[in-house]
Amino acid sequence: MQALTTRSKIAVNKKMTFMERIYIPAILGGMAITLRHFFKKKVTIQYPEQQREFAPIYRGHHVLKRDENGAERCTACGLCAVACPAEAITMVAAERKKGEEALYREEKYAEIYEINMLRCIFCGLCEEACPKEAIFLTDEMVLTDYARAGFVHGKDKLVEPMDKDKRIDVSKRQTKEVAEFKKHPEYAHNQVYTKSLKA
Amino acid sequence: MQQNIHGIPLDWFIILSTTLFCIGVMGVLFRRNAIIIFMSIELMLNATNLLLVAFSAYHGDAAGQVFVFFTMAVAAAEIAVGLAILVVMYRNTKSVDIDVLNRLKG
Amino acid sequence: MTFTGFLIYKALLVLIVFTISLVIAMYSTYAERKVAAFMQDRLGPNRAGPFGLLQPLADGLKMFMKEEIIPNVSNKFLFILGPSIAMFTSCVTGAVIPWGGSLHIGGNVYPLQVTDINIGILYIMAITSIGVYGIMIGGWASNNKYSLLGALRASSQMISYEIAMGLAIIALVMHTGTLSLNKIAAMQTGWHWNIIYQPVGFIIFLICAFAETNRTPFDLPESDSELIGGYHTEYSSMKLGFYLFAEYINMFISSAIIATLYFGGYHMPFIDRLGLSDNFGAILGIVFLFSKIFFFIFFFMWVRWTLPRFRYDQLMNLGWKVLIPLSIFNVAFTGTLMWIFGRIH
Amino acid sequence: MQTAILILIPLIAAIAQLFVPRKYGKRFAITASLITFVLCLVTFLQFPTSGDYQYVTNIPWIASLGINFKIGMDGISMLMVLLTTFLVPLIILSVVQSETRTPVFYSLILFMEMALIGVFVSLDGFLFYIFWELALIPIYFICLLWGGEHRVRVTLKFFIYTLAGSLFMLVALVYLYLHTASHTFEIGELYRAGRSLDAPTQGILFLFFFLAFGIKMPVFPLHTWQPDTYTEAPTQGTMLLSGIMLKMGIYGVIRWILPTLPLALSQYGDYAMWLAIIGVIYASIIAITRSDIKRLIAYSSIAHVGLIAAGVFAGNAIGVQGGIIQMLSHGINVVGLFFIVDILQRRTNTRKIGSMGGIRQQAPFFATAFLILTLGAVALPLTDGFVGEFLLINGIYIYKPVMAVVGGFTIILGAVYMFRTYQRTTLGETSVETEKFLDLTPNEKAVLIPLLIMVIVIGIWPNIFLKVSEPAVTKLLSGN
Amino acid sequence: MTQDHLQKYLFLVLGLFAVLSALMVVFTKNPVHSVLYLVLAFFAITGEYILLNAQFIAIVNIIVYAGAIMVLFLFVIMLLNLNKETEPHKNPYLKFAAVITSGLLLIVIVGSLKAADNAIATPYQGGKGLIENLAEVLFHQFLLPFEVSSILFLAAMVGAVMLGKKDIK
Amino acid sequence: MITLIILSGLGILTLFAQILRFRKGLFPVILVGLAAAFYFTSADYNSNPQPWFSSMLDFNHYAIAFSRSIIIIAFLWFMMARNYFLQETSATDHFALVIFSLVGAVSMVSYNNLTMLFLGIEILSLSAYVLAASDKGNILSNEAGFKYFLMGSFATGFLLFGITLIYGVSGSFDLHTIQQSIATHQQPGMVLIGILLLLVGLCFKASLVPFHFWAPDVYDGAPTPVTAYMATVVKTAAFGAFFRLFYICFPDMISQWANVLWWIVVLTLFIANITAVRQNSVKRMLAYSSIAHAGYLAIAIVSMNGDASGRAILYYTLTYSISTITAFTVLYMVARNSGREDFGAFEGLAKTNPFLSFVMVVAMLSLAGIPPTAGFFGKYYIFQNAIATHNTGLVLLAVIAALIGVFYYFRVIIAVYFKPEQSSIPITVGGLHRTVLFITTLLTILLGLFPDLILQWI
Repeated sequence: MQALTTRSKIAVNKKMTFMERIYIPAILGGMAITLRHFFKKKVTIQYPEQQREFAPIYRGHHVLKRDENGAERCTACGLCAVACPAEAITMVAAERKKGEEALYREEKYAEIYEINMLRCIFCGLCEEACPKEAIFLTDEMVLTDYARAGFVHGKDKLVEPMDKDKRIDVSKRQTKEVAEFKKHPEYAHNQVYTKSLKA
Repeated sequence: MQQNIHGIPLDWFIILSTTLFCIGVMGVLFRRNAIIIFMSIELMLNATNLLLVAFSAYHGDAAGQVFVFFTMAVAAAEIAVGLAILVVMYRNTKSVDIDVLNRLKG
Repeated sequence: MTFTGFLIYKALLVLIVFTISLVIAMYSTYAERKVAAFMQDRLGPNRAGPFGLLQPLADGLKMFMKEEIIPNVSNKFLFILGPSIAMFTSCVTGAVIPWGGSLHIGGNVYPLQVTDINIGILYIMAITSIGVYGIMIGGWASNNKYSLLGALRASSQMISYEIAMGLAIIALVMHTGTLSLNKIAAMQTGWHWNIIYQPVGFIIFLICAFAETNRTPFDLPESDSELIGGYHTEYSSMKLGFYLFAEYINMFISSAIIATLYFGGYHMPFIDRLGLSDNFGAILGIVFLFSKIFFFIFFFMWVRWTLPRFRYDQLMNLGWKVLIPLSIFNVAFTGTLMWIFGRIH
Repeated sequence: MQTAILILIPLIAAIAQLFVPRKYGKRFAITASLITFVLCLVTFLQFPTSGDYQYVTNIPWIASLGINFKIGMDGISMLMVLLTTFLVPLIILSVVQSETRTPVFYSLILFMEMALIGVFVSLDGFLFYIFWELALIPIYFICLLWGGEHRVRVTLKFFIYTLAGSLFMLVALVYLYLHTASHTFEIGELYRAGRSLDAPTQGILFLFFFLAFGIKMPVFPLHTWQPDTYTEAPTQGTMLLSGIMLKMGIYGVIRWILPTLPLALSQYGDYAMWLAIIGVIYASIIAITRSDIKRLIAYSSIAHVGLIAAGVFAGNAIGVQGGIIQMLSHGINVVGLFFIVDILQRRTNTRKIGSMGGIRQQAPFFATAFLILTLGAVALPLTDGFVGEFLLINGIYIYKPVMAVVGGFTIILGAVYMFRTYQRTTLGETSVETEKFLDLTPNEKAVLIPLLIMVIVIGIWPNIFLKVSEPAVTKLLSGN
Repeated sequence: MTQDHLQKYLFLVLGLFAVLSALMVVFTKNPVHSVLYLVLAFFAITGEYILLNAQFIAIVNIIVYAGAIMVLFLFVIMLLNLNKETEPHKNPYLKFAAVITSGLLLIVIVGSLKAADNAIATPYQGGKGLIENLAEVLFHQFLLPFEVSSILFLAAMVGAVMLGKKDIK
Repeated sequence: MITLIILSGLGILTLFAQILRFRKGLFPVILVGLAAAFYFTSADYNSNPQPWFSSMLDFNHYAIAFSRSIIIIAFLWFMMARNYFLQETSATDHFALVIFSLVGAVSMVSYNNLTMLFLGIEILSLSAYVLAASDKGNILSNEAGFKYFLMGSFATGFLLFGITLIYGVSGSFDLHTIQQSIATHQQPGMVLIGILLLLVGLCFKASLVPFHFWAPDVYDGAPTPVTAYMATVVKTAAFGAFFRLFYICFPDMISQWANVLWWIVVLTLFIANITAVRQNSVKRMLAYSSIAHAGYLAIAIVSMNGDASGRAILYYTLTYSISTITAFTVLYMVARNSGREDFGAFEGLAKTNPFLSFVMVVAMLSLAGIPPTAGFFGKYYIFQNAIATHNTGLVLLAVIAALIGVFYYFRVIIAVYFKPEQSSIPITVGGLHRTVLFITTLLTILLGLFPDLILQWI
C-alpha cells in the first residue's frame, strides 16, 4: 500500500541500545527541534488587521435569494430541511395572498424560515437540494451572539435585501461546473427548473 | 546569642516536653484509629527529642543533639515499616480500627 | 550600622526580593505563553500593550474579577489554606539566595542577601518539603477524586525526588564543604563553577528540580488531560491564581538555586580581572545572576514545550531506579575523587 | 570405682535396651539387672566395717559452681543400693504381659534403677538432687504409658507433688551451698554449713527438706497422691514406687536432715514425728475400711512408712537403725504384696476383697507365699517386719514414750487389716472369681521365692545388715 | 523588655501552641486534621529548638518530620481514604481511664523532676547546635551508630518493600 | 566488632542473591556465614578486646558470649525455617531481614553506649515487625505485625524518654559515665523516673506482665517460624541488653528499681503461667510460656549478683531458645500436617512419629525445668543467684510458678503419648528438620549435664 505520508516510520520492537536508553541524546535532539522552530517564521495571521483570503467556494452564512424582481424564490418545499444532515432548518409554509405577487414568486412561500446556526455544519446540502435556486451559502461569516436564541437565524437575517445594490452575489457558486453537475440524473428535479430557466 | 537560654529555666522545658509526652501517651490509650495512635507515638518521640535538645543545650554537650538524629532516623524507619504494615493490613481488613483486630483474642 | 538601620535595610531587601519574585512570576506566565507560541511557530499574546507585555496584568485582573467558587462539600478552611501555603512556601525560599556580592555604601557593608544562615541549603530543602502540603491540602480539601489523585501524585512524587535531590546536594556539599549558599556562591569565582566538578549531580538536581516544581514532563499532579487539572480542579479565581503563581515563583527560585549552586551565582568568568569597583561589580553580579536565572527559566519552558508527560510508573522508575542509584554513585564517586586528591583524611 | 560401675551398668543397659529386639527385651533387662545385683552383692560382702564413705569417685563436674560428680557408699547407702539391685531383677521378672511391654518399658526401669542407685550413693548435694529428679521421669512415664484408667490425672498429680517437694529441697540445698565456706556442694561441707546456722534458719530449711522427703515417703498430710498413684500405676510401677522410691524419702531424712539440721530437729522434730504417727493411725484406719486390695496395701504402706519416719526423726541410733532395717523389710514385703495383688487381679479380674475367698484350696503355694508376706507385714517375730518395728518403737520410746505407745497401735491395726485381708481372700469358700484360681507359675515362683527367703533371713539374722550400717549411723549422728 | 523576657514569652507562646496542637491531634475526629495539627505541633517544637540555639536540629526536624514523615501519613490516609469521621465509640470509661492515666503519669513525672535545674550545674555553652560541632561529634564519637543506622534503614527498606509488593505466585 | 561486620556483609550478600540469581545456593552461604561469624567472634575472645569506636561497643566476655549464643540460636533457627521461607517468593528478603536483625541483636548485647542500645533494639524490632506481618495474605499475621508494631513503638517512646532523663542527669550516653555520675551525684527523682521509664520500655520489649498483652496475640498470629524467632533470638537479645544496662549503669540504685521489678516478676510468673494453663492452642500456650520464661529471666536481674547473673541469663536464654526451637519445629510440622495448632493436633503423635514425640518430650521437660535437661539447670542457676542475694521469697514463688508450668507442658506430653491417634497420615520429617531436631535435643541434654560448657564463656 502506498504510504500516506512521507514521515511515517515502521515501528520495530527492537531492544534499545545504551545510548538510546539514556534518552539524553533524544531529548537534546527534541529540544534542538523546538529551538529551531523558535526561530522560524511565524505563521500567525493577525486577524482583524490581516485577513486570509477565502476560498472561492467557501461556505459561510446562508442567504435566501430573491429573483430579479425582488420576490423571494423560496416556495417552502422543504427539500432543504429534508436534505439537511444536522436538521438545522425549519420552516412554516404559507399561501400567497392577493397583492403579494411582488413579494413571493410563487403561490406558496415560507412564512417562517429558520436555520439554527449552532447546528448547521455548513455542508451545503441545502443549497444542492434546493430546486428553486433559493438558498445559497455565502462567503460571509456567521456573526456571534450572546444568547443561544440569537443563533437561530430567521428570515430577517437570511433573506437578502430588496435593494439591488445590496443583493448578495452568489455567481461564484453558479459556475458552469455547478450547472453541469446539477444535470446529473440524480438532480432531475433541478433540471426541470433549469430547463424552464432556459426556456 | 550566647545567653540565649538563660532566661528560660530548664524546668520549663522538662514540663513542656513531659506534657507533650503524656499527651502522646493519652492519645495511644484514648483513640482507636490506628493512624492516630501512630501519630501519638510520633508525638511522644518528638517530646523526647525536645527534652534531649534541651538537656544537650544545658549540658553544653552536643551528644544529645546527635542522639536526636538517631531518634529521627528510627522514627523515619519505623514509619516506613509501620505504614507498610498498615497498608497490607488494610488490604485484607478494610479497617484501621484497632478494636477490629481482635481475631487473635481468646 | 545601627540596629534600626539594619532592620530597615533588611526590610527593604525583603520587599525587593518579594516584589521581584512576584514580578518575575508574573512575567513568567507571559514568557511561557510567548515561548510556547514561538516554539509552535506562533506569535503568542501581543494585544495587551506592546508585544502583549501587559497581558499578565490583564490576566491578574481577570483572576481577581472572576467568581469565587468554594465547593459545597469541601473543607472551607483547608480549601483556602492550600493555595496560601503553596504561595507562602514558594515566596520564603528567596530569603537565603545571595543575589549578588556586597554593596559598600558609606562604610557599611550591605550584603545582597536577605539572610545568610549557615545551613541555607537545608533551609531550602525544608521549605521545599513543606511546599507539598499546599498541594496535598488543597487537593484533599476539594473533596474531588481528581484533586485527591493529584494530591497523592504530588506527595509521592515530591518525596521520591527529594531523596535524589538531597543526595545530589550532598555530593555538592562534599565538594564545597559548606551548607551556606553565600559561601558556595562566593567560592565559584572565575571558571570554578560547580558544574565542572559536579556534572552528574547537576543533571540529577535539574531533573529533580523539574519534578519538585511540578513542571512538564513531571506535571502529573495537575495533568489536565487525565486529571482535569489535578489538585486545582476545583479552584477558581485568585486561589487558582495563587497556585499558578506559586508554580512560577518556584520555577524562578529553582532557577536561582541552580544558578547559585552550579553556575557560579553572581560570578562570571574574567569579570574579576577587569578590576571593577566593588559596588559596580556587585551590581554587575546581579545582572549576571539574573541572566543565568532567565536562561534557566527559559530552559524550564523549553523543556516543557518539547517533552511529553511521563507516565506515573515511568516517573517512579526514573526516580527510584535511576536517579537515586545514580546520585548515590555520584556521592561515592565524589568521595573517592576527594580521597584520591587528598582532600579528606 | 564399684559405685560408678553400679550406676553405669544400668545406664548403659537402659540405652542398649532401646536397640534390643522386642522379644529379647525382658531377657536382656533381667541379665543386666542381675549383673548389677551380683556386683552389688560382691561389694556388700566385702564391705568394710567403717563409717567412712567407701569406693568414692570424685570428678569435677560443674567446676564454676563447685559441683562435683562425687559418689561413694557408706553402710546406709550400701544397704539401700543392695535393696534396689535386689528388687529390680525381681520386678522385671514379674512382668507377665510381655506383649504390651516394649523395650522402652524395660529401658525406663533400668534407667530408674540407675537413678535410684545414684540417689543413694551421691555425695554431692547437687548430684543428689539430679538423681532424685531423674528417678521421677521414668516412673512418670511408666505410669503414664502403662497405667490404669485415670492415669493421666493421677500421674500428673503425683508428678507435681513430688516435683514441688523436691524443688523446695533444692532451694534448701542452694541455701546451704551458699553458706559453705568455699561454695561447694560437697556433702561434708554442706553438713558443716547447715550446722553453723542458727535455729530459726535451720527451722526453715528443715521445713523445706521435710516437704520434699515427706511428700516422697509420704507422710500425712502430704500423702494424698499416693493411694491413687499406687492404684493407677502398673504393677511394676507400684513396686518401684513403694519398694524403692519411697525409701528415697527416708534415706533423705537420714542423709540430710539428721546430720545437717540438729538444732531444727530438736526443735521441730516433735511436729514431724507427731505428723508421722498421726499418719500411721490414720492410714491404718483407712486401710481397714478399704475393700480394694491394692488400695489397702497402699494405705498400709503409708502406715509403715509413717512409723519409719517417726523412728528416724527420733534421731537416735536405735531408731535410725530400725528405720534402715525396716526399709529393707518393707521394701521386700510390699513388693511381694503388690505382686500378690497383681496375681490376684490377673486371675480374678477384680481387686475387691469381698468377691474373693477360698484360694487356699485352689492354690496352696500361693496361699503360703501370701501368708509369709502377711506375717512379715504385721511384724510377727522371726519375720523381717518384727526386727524393724521393734527397733523403731524402741527408738521412739527413748525419744518420747507417749509416741511409742500411740505408734505401737500400728501393729495391732496392721494385724487387723492384713489378717482380715488374708482371711477373706484365701480362706473360706471359693467365689465365682476364685473358682478356677491357678497356682503360681514357675515365673511367679521365681519372683516370690527370693522375697520369701529374704523375709526370713532378715527376720532371723538382721545383724548381717545392721552391722554394716551401724558405724555409718553412729558417725552420722555424732555429727562428723 | 529585655531579650530574656522576649525569650520567655516566645517560649510560652510556642509551648502553649505545641500543647494545644498536640491536644487537638488527640481529640480531632478527622485523621487529616490530626495530621495537620501534628505538623503545627512540630513547627512549635521547631521554634523551641531555635530558642535552644539548635538550628540544625530545627531544620532537620522540619525536613524529616514535617516534610517526610507527615507527608507519608497524609499520603497513606488519602490512599486508603481513611478520612472518615465515624470512629466507633470507645468505651467512655476507657477514655476516662486513658485521660486519668496519662494525667497521673504527667503529675508523677513532673513532680519528681521538679527543680532539676539546680542539679545540672554545667553552664550553658553556645554554638553546640551548630552544624560543625554536631558533625564533629557525629563523625567521631558517634561514627559507629551512624554506620549502624544504615543497617536500620536497609532493614526498614527491605521490610517495607517486602510487605508492599504483591506476591507473584 | 568483626561479628557486626560479617553479619552486615552477609545480610547485604543475601539481598544480592535475588539479583545475582543464586537463591538456591543462598542457604548454605548463610550457614557458612553464620559459622564464620561464630568463629571470628570466638577469636575475639582471648584477645581481650578494647572498647570500640570511642567505646560505643565493648566486646567483653559478656558480649562475646551472648553474641555466640545468638549466632548459635540463629543458626539453628535458619535450619528450622529454611523450608518455610524458601516457599515464599521473597525468601531472600526474609533471610536478609533476619540477618539484619541479628546485627541489632549483637549490638544490643555488646553496647557500651545507650545510642547503640537504642539502635540495636530498633533494628531488631523493625525486622521483627515485618517478619511478624510477613504472611501477607493472612489477616492474623497482618494484625500480629501491626499490634507488635504499635506496642513496640509505644515502648520505644518510653525507652527513649528514660534514656533522655538519664542523659539529663549524667550528660552522657556512655554506660560507665552514667554509672559514675549516678554514684557521685544525688539525683534520685530524675534518675528514678528515668530508670522506671527504661524499665517500662524494656519490659514491653521483653514482654513482662503488665506490659505483655501484645505478646500472645503476636506470637499466635505470626507465622510459626517467625514466632520461634521472636521467642528465641529476640528474647535473648532483649535480656542480654536488659541485664547489661542495669548491671553496668544502675547498680547503685538497685534498692529502688529492684522493688518494682520484683512485683513485675511475680505478676509475670503467675499471670503467664496460670493463663498458659487455660490455653487450647499449643502455639498460644508457648507464647504464654515464653512470657513466663521472661519472668524467670527477670529474676536474674532482680537478684543482681555480678557476673553470675549474667551467666545465668546467658545459659537460660540459650537453653530456653534451643528447647523452644525444638518445640516450634515440631509444632510447625504437626500444624502443617493437621492444619491445627491446638493440643488435639498432637494426640497420638507417639504412634505416628516416635522421633518427633521424643524430641517434643525432651523440649517440654526442658521448658518445664526437669533435670537432666538444660532447662533445669537454667532455672537452678537463676534460683541460686536469687538465694545468694537474699531473694529466697521470690524463689519460692518462682518454684510455685514452675510447678504450675508443669501442668501445661505435660499436657503436650500427655497428648503425645496418651491420647488415641488422631490422624493416620504419618508426618514426614525432612532431613534438615531431622538434623536440627537432633541437634537441639542433643544440646538440651548435653548442656543440662555439662552446663560448664556455656558458663565458662563469661
